[in-house]
Amino acid sequence: MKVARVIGVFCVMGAALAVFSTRTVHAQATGDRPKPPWDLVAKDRPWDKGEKIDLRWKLSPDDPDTIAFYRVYRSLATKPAEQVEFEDRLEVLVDLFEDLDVPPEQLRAAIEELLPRLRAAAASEHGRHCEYHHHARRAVGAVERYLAAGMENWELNRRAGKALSTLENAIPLSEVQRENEELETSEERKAKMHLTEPVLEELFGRQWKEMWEERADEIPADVRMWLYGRRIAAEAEAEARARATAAARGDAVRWKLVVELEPKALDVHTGEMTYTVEMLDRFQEYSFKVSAVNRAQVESDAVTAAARVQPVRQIYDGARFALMVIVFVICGAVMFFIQMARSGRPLKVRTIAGLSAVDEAVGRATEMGRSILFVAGIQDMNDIQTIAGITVLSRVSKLAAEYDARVEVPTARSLVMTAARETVQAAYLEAGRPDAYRRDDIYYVTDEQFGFVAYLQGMMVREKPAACFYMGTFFAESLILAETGNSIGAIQIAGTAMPAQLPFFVAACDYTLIGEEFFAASAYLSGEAHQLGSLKGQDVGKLIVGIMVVAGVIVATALSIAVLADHTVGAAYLEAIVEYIRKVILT
Amino acid sequence: MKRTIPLFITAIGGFVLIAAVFSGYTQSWGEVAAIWFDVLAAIAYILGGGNLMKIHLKKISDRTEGWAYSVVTIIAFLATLIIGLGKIGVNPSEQFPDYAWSGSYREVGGPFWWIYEYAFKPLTATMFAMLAFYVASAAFRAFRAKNLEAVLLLGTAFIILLGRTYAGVWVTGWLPDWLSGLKLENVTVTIMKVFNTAGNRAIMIGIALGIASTSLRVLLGVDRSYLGGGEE
Amino acid sequence: MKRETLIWTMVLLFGALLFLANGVMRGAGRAYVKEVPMQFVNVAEPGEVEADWIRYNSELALDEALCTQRFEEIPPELRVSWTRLEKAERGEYLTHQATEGADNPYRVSVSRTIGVWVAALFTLFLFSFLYKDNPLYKIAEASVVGVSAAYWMVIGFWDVIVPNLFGKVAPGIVRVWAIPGLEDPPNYWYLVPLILGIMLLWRLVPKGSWIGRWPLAFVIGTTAGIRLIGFIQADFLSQIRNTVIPVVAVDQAGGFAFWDSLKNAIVIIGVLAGLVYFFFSIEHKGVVGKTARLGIWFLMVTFGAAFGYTVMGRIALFAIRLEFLFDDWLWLIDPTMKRVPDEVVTAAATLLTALGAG
Amino acid sequence: MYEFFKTLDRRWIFLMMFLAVAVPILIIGATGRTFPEEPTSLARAVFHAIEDLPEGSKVLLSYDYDPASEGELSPMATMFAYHCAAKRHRMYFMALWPVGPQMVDDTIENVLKKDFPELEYGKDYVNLGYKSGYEGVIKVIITDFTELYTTDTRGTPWGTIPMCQEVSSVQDMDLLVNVSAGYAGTKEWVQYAVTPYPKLTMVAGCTGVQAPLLYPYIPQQLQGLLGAIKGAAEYEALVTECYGARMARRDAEGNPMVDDDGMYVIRGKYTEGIRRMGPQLVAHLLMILLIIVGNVIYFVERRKEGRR
Repeated sequence: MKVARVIGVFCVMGAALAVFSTRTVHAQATGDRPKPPWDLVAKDRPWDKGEKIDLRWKLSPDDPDTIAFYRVYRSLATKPAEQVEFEDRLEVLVDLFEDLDVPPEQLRAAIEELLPRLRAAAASEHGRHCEYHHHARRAVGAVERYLAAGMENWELNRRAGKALSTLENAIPLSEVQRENEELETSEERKAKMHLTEPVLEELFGRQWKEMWEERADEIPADVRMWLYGRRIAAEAEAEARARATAAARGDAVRWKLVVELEPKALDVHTGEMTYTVEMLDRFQEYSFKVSAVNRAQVESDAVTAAARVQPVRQIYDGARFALMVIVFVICGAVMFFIQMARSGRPLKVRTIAGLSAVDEAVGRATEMGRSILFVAGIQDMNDIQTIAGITVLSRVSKLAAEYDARVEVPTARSLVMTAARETVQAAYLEAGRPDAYRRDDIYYVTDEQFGFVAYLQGMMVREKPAACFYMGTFFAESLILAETGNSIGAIQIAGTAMPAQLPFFVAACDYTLIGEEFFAASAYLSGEAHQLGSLKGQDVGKLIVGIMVVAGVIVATALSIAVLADHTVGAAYLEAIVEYIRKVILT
Repeated sequence: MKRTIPLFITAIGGFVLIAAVFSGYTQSWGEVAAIWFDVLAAIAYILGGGNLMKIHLKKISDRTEGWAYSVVTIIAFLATLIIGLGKIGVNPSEQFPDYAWSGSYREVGGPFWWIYEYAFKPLTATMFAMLAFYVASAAFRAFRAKNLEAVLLLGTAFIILLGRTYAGVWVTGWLPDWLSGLKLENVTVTIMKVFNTAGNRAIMIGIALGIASTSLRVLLGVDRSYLGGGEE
Repeated sequence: MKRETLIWTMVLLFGALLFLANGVMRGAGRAYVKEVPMQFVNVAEPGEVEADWIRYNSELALDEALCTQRFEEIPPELRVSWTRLEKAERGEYLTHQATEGADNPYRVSVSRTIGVWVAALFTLFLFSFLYKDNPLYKIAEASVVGVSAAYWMVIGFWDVIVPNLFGKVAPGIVRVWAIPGLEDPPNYWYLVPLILGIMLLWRLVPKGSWIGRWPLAFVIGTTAGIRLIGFIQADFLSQIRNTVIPVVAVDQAGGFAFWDSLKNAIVIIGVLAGLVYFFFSIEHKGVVGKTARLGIWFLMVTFGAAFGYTVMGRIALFAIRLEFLFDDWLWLIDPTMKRVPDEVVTAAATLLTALGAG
Repeated sequence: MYEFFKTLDRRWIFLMMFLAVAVPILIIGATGRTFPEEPTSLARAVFHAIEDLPEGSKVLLSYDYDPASEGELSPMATMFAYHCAAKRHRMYFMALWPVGPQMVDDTIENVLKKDFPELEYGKDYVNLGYKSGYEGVIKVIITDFTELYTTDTRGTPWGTIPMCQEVSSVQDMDLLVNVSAGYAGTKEWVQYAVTPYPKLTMVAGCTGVQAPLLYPYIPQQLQGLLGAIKGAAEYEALVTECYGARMARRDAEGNPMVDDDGMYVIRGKYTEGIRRMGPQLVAHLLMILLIIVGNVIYFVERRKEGRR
């Protein structure tokens, strides 16, 4: 334990931290209100998608003695004035559509006035309210068709009116409106329940519910109409009441608790806390306030940020900066080595066992006078493994063309068939034997995984290919193929990046290209030096992994040791570093 | 020309989508491209289906061995296709009872559903179930302790197989509490959490690098085998 | 005919006869349905052009005067009806037969009974391959290829082409035809895949098939772009992130946790050793060779574990097929009591008791 | 004997496999007898996660699978619903897969309507249905249900469903239960719901293929996990042990039936997993036997070659 303690202290110092005096904690829970935090600043987070705002505030003077945590609030969003205006006008337009006596000119004027705003609503792609924008698009379509038909088609009029009223109903509520609504509906419900349930029971006895559901047609029509009347009355009453409550509440800023945050040792040390409020709506303005709560659960006054802030969406998404750097480094390394190989520098790469077997397999098929089966997985061309499989096919078919062996390529996708035909044809051309290319040896079977495999299984037993290649994405069918191939005594070479299927190929095939080896295979088989360069680039990627893992592990371990050594402040700094590595660099 | 333009299209398409990821405005482009791909793949069915018909009709007309089975394939294919595309026997949807074509082509009880339920499903499920047999024969034949690697492979499979039945629990159930880490079910969990996690991670990191490098080779036009022949 | 073939034919014939007898005498394999009437009424106001259909007898219908009439009395142009058949069990059929007699909404379905037999025979045909390739398997194989190819084409047409191509480019036509609710204005961006598709189909034309490479190039380019970023972000970074763990673990009480530390250390070593195995630049010799060997060991344990886990699911799948044969088709077992409510007697039980008595 | 095994035709193995699965199915189907289950700690954790919650807790059940994996997962789905209903928890069903609501409806029909007719839709359970977007759905409803779920699957507005008025987001749930067959499923729930909001507790049931990928999350993010049919069987054993009297078959007088050993005779639909463990056990033992025999042959052969 002592050793750990020493190491811990060392680590902390090594991390270039100042020496901190240990704090003494006066735990005195009082009933008094704690002093509030101060100097709250809210700023839009730069370089984001427009959904985050950074907050920073100074801790309450009572911290760290009595404060347990801080409460962060944000205002409930309201709608911008122009949106409210648009919604009002939309309502007017819907009414115009419903009123049959409106002269067409008036309707046209109203529509044309609103149309630009409608288009704007349709065009914006506002992720969280996709339904609203969807209806806006529909409404634009319906209204435009109506106008285009000269406003004479009655049915188009109906459709346009309906689309507009659907849009009106789909308008997303602001948070304030939604809260009002929730209050209303709960009261309305109470009112309804109160009225109908006992009445129904009185009318039909205790079994009213079953009767209602099963024998609805037996309830006399006048009773139904009467009940319906009661329902309408109840609804109206509830609505009036809800409106009254909403009005009484007024329009003051309403707050929503975002989070309760315990100050960490590091925060106490710096006397400052930060928090990023996420998931905000970039079409809204927000206010923020923060209060302190002490151990006796007494909340202080709140400090409010001076200005209302609206999140802004920027062209560049800064949250992905680290990703961009890593992409650049990996891609740069690959390109660098490709270029180096092109310039004629010799590159050394190790051999992969399965690859030398490709020649052997093709040769054996030629000797035995039997065909070669090549399966490029069961996924479509939008899977990189299929593409890698096709490039391997290119080499295999070139070899086959040279040896004069027949390659059969059944595919599970039409596009793969097309791509495979192009590839094989090119390979035969390259081998100088374009006449030997047989188009019909590359054919489509079915998209269905097990239909495809049922066909392959039968075909393999009947035609007994001497060599089987499985290169691409495979799922459960991997073992069916490999076992059938084995039972007919074929040489089998598999390559896939599906971790779950690798064991079956490893167990039942002669050679298996595991994961990354499969992607490397096409570069190897091409025999072109500059393609091999890309493998060196991949190795740089692996070095980066090694460095990042080792560095991360050292910091994380140092953190644990600091915790074990009870070095609070050191632990706090190290924790911040680990968090940064995990959440910022590696996200 | 015939090769340069496709190479250009490949590079532009790829690099634009890579760049699109880094802006909040364009992050949805990848999804749009995915939908476009689906449409393209669906159009390509015409090629695949046409090819299927051609092959089997050829077999029938040539009277090659087993041509009768080609007749079965063609009949099954055409019948399913016509019933499905024509929405034969499908009732309208409940929202639009007056639109004859509004119903779902897979409506429960319809002929297409019948084909799915009583031909497609049992056939594919049975093919899937055949794996139970192949797993057994593979275990018998391939799981032999030829070297240390093979011992590890079959040993782990052995422990997991045993640990996942009542027999496994019963075999080590007598172990006292302080040795509970050696109970088969716990050994299973440790293997899964430690060794399996490590192995899978290494494979996945490797695959990601392999995919990145392969993609790059394709985008840069270093690997262009898929583009076929023809003059430059 | 060879003697072996003769014997097998006899065995098969005998088996088939047994199955048939089981079907004919016990009615095994019969499927039942419940008839549910689907009745719709147009409650649009007179003069309204657009129809407003509601389900007769639904909650909504309570408010409509039209629905106070008997369904048959409603003018034929204002009503539409059909019968929906829901899956039912023999047990339900028997219960209702006892209480309702002629009004029983449950009945035997001929088409579904045939279906059960077809499904069962296809199942047996495919399994027959395990003995050896034979004409029955070939029939099943030919059927599955034909049916499944067409099945996916139908899905591609109705779920992709109609909504995502026609529905975007020419919503007007689709609206009056197949998707009445569609209101979207045209989105001409979707002409791009259409044009690419036409280029792809160009290879059916004898001249200029090279144009078909353009859509392929587009597909491959976009795929490469999406996957490059996707895999680096999702797999590469997240796997490294998960590996950033301390080799000295702290338990919840703040003390040193030996076993967790050991586990963490093994994970880190395993990941790094595994990566060394995939290293292409250096031959597997010396220290590198030994580390790579360690990496392979980790991979092998991973494969063994995946194998063990997958076996389980495969056997379950086979068990389900057999349950279908024994339960739905042959009526040999009835564990969920589909057929005889609250009674345990099954054919297999009788058989076993008979054997025991014998 | 040795020669026979050495040149063993794989069809004998096929036959053994067939018998290993078929015979137990028939015997179990005919006699109703099953193998006993000894639940592992993971299944116990799942059981206790539900059992130890106070009555009336809010449980979110997300059924993210399709008919293809019904064989492995529907026993779990049935059991989860039964257990929650028996404990009188309030159940919020939802689905991330398009066909998921069908699975939910099947469960409601088979379990809740048949065996808990006293439970009321909207007060005790609600089917929220499917929303497209995979993990995107989780990311939204973790902070606000009503962003996506304006109605339940029947079209009833959110605010008018009594039990929905009490929750505004997934964070209000006392427990998450997930039955998953792949993407989107347990992994996504862990990543986007439990990891950012560690207050949430979650248990899951998954297919055998998926299970290895989920082990790293136990027990911090996932309290318990039912892996494949074995997990389902263990969980069934725990629930039937606890609620056997209610789940048992009734005799003519309506009393629960008891077998010779005094155990309740559980209705077939609640023992699907346990029943399937019979063939599973025999088949696994067969596999183990095959591996052993294969290796014995291998070693004998090697020794012979060594002598030569």
